[in-house]
Amino acid sequence: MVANVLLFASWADALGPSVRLELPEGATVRHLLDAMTARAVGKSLPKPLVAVNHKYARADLHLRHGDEIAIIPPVAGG
Amino acid sequence: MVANVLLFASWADALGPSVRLELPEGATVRHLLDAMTARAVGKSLPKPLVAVNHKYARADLHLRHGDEIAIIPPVAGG
Amino acid sequence: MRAAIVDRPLDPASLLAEVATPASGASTLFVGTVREVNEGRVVTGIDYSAYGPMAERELASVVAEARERFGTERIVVEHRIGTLRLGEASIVIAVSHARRAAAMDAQRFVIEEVKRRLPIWKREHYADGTREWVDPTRAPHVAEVR
Amino acid sequence: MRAAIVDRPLDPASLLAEVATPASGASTLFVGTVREVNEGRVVTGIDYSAYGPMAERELASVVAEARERFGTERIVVEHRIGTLRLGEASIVIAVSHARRAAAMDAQRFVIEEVKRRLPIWKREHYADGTREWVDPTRAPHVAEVR
Repeated sequence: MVANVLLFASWADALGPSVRLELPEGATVRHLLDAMTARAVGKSLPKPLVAVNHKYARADLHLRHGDEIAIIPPVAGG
Repeated sequence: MVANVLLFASWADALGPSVRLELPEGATVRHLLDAMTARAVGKSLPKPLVAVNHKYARADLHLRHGDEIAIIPPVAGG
Repeated sequence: MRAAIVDRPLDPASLLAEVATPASGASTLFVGTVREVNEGRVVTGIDYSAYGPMAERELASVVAEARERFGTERIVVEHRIGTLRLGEASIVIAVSHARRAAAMDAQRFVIEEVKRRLPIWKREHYADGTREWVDPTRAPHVAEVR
Repeated sequence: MRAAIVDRPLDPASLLAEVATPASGASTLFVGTVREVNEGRVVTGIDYSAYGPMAERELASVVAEARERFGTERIVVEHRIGTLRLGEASIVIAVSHARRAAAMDAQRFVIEEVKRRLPIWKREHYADGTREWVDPTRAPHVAEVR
């Protein structure tokens, strides 16, 4: 499957506002994180969480076609 | 010594804004409270604290001529 | 740092402005108001009365203790006395601090100490025309049936 | 109950007015502001950016959880995004409740959950012309020397 992944803050500065990733069918959030970490090699970006359809997602969640996927660097609201 | 004791709230409603008490020389706050309680017999007033010179006073404090003495019913500020 | 007992309406926004500074990360405001129902009785207004000089002294002490304990000068408290209508503010506490936790801790410290120590009394006016001095040391249900 | 992410200046007094009701015994206001010094560096301004739809959703969840937990509908939160100057408010939380302890507990719950969960990021502008995304997960002193 092709995932269009939204990026924010330091991750967006380093890699742009979104990236397209080719992932195997049945890929999990953990697979996505591994692929994104590979893209970020050498950029010293902070470890992120992943949101799927506007919710924080566990590492074992299976991604589906059409999911809205986002990389969430450490948040600093308030 | 003669003590002029200031009263507030329910105590003032029952006994007026102040009362004069004759106390033995060397009387303590406890003596004062006993004398005031005697005055309040039958009026079902709440148990008060005593302030001397604008500070809450312990029962064993000795009263002196010229002290500003007040009966402090349960407070309800805020 | 400022603490006052006043006999005019309180203005929360002006107290908030008074404590705010570019060094603050957080400001908090606490507003105590006259509540329409207290322990099941319909309240129409409140008289607050104070032992003035002692109330001023205790309030100044509370604020000074909060400054020592939480490390900020930016604390302003006004307590109103006199006759208040429903919904009117009886106390406003404004605090600002570099750190939010300290601002919130100081706010709570000040209101709890005010309730515990200030020689201020309130007489509630009820819808049935009666008035009664509020005594927080009485158990609520005992108070009802007395 | 209302929660919003907005890109205009916040007005704390209007949020306080929005939650106040004659049923309240206490109202609290929390105002988070841009601080002039953070971890020893002089800050001149902040850009806040959000993952908009998720931030709105999380903020609404935080407010709904506070309502359940503390038993009041009277909670309003606005978080500002965009470029803020020194001393400007980034977040305002207003709560009112019959009981003061619950109002203060709800206030603290909301700000702590906002800090923990909202997908909002801030980039500080420093006096030396540099800018940096704030990462609360980094130890302060490590951040300084990196």
